Amino acid sequence: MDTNQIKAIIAKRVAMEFKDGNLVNLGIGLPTLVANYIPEGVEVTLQSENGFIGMGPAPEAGKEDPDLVNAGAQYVTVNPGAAFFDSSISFSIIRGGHLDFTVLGALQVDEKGNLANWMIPGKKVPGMGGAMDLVTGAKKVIVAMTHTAKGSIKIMKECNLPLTAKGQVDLIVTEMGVMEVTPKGLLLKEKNPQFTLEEIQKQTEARLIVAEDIKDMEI
Amino acid sequence: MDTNQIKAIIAKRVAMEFKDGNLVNLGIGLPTLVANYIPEGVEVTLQSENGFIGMGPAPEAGKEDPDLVNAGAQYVTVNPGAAFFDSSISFSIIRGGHLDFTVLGALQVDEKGNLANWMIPGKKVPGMGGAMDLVTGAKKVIVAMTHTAKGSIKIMKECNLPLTAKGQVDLIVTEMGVMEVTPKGLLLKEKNPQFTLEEIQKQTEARLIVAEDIKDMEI
Amino acid sequence: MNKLKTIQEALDMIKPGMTIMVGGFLGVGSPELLIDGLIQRGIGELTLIANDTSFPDVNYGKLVQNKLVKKVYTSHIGTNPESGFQMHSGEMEVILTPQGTLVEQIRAAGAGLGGVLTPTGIGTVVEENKQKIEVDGKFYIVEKPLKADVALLRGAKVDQKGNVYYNLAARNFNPLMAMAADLVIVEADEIVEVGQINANDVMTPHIFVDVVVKGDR
Amino acid sequence: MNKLKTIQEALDMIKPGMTIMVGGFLGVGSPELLIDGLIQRGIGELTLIANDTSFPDVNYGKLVQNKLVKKVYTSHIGTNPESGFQMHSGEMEVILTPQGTLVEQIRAAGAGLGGVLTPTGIGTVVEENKQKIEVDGKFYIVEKPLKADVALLRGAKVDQKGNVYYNLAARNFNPLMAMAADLVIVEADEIVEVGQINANDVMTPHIFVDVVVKGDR
Repeated sequence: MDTNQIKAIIAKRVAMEFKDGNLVNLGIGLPTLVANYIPEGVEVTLQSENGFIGMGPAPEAGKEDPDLVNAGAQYVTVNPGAAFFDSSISFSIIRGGHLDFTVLGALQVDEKGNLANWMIPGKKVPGMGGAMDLVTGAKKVIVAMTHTAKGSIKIMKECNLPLTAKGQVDLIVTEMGVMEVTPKGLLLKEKNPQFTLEEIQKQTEARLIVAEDIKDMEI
Repeated sequence: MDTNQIKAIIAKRVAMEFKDGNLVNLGIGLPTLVANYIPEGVEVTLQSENGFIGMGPAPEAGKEDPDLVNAGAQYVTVNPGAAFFDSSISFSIIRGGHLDFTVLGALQVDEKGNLANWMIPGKKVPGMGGAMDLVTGAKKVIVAMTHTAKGSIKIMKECNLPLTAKGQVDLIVTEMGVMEVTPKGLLLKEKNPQFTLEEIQKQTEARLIVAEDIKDMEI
Repeated sequence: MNKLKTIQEALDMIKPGMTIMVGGFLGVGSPELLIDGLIQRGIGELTLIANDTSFPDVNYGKLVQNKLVKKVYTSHIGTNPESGFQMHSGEMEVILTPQGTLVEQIRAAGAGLGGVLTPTGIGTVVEENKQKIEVDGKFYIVEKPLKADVALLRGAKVDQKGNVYYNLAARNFNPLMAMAADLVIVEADEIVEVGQINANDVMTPHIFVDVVVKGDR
Repeated sequence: MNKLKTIQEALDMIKPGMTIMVGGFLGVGSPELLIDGLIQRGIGELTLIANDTSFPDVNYGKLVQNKLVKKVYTSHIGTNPESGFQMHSGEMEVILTPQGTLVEQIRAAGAGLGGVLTPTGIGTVVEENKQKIEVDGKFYIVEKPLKADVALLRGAKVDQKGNVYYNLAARNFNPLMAMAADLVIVEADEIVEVGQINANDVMTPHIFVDVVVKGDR
């Protein structure tokens, strides 16, 4: 699979989690693609943590408004019924449990639902931005990422990078499968039929519990 | 002196404290009258704690707006440049030290700057409303009241009613004089020439320190 | 996602014993028809969170007058003699809180904060039995978040998605309460099409609002 | 009370070593002329409070690029490589704070609160060396208020009294910072007569604003 195929599989699968009327925050990078796969008939409101809900697609060339960007500083538009607010309201929405879903990438995630995605000590310290609040406050936290990073394992027994939040992740979606964080560990609920269980486990440090009713992932 | 004369003396004297550009909150009752005596050339912005600055006088009959009232539920108007906001901003202004003056009445006030004006145990418990925040947060707290309540003493060595705030009062203005709260006690800075020092002290439980340069109060 | 309901449909969602927040300041900025509906149906044993208990014959003051409130969190009861009477008789429990603290407690609940650190009330009876902490040599009371089952609000203009615009001094507690209740019902002076409220001027974003009813103004 | 000043008059009020807050999110909603003026004058040794350190060539990102910042409170430095470089070399101290905490710390300073009780950062390095308290069985970090000597903001419309109206996503931290600094300077895209901003739509009331300068948009 090429990178675009991988990303499409993941984004499409994440989008299937949303219900009509949900409020969702999509992180920068791969999670942003999820917006392209929201099923017909499901109305999802997107939040941009720099201060609005009702985010729409990128504007046509020449129609950019310098005051209307997403949290990655890219030009966007808003849909009818959008609302703008200051950063304190934006993070009241996030921390106060008003977001149905936050979708983010990860450097590491583990079987206890711990997430690390904001720094690599001594190497790269971009900062947490809004990620810690998003992961702490959203009703459901979905990690959307490639299963490994150029071969190195990201789904751990226990994260060894500094955490973004402790025990907050609910679901992990990769190109190999869909894993739910349960008190017993990671429950593999769906798998990409292109991979065997053994292949998936081999790319995963945490022991995967295979769901009795495991399904094929839609790819 | 009749009651109206007394109130006018107090209100007029309080108004002399304000400087151009000050933001002021006037309590219900006597303090409200202070607005009528603000000197020519001094622009004062009045805050209403139910959610705006720029409060103006009562409207003409027939021009009342049911959504535009002061904190005592009386119809008011606003001046050009007014701004409306929610209660959290209103109390951010109050608690955050953005008010230059708050002017309130008192049941009791004492030489340490303690104030009691929100309840009489077993008799009357109206509640503190915004008074505790106002007295805690304003840069300067002025108590504006008649010197005694039908003969009973209100300026105490120590308040015996439940406090509104501890040690926050800066100035006490009555029809008898102007008293500043200092670390040494109440400094009588101005007196109404209609009263002797002995007469004023007799109506005051706290010992008054007479300022060396004591002035006559303008009446 | 049709949020437009009748008053009766909205009232069906409110049960005796619930905790309700009502927007308004001495009744200004409060929903009229919803309160009258609660009284007509006699929905009682309520815990009320409101800035004050208004006047005996005005808005949520009537809930107290009709003995539908068993407990109230408020900053002021002085304008409603019935509140003082029921407090002294023990019929209604009254938790008096400084106004600026009350609004922050509601905000904290909506904002996912663990409480409020306020200097207001230090050295008074308000601090009794409460946790206090020292920050940089100054003491603050830890006041807990305050949330409700239902918030009953009034907006001047509400669009069909639920975005709200308030008018003048009728705004007060309404936008804060909109964030702090499981079910948020807004009584609208006027219901408008989506887009009629400028997105930049929305005061309560639609995601906080569950139900919109038409008021009679 | 004439608040209208020239850029140069406004810059005269900003001294080396001051703590400055700058509104904006990756430079969107930030004052341009004031920042360029700081750089021209070389006003350095600044402590900067801003959501991020923007990009090397955009707005307050240029303050870092020109080595005028000795310490920064921010949530994100990843878009400005110079920030990471100066952090690692020790030239600039970087206090990384979750974005929602940073905005509440600024708000707390403006609102006279003793700090913020947030669950964000519990179980991470963010909680290290900080006071934590338990409220109803859940732990929260006590984060201190954050204030500044000067706030440099950008408004879309500012009236001659200083009332501010912000535009779209350029609002962000601006209204919070307006309450949390001793001196508040707003760079206005447009300066309008009093009354041209509807009193109900004012986003920063004029009492928070000390100086208004005209931007070049």
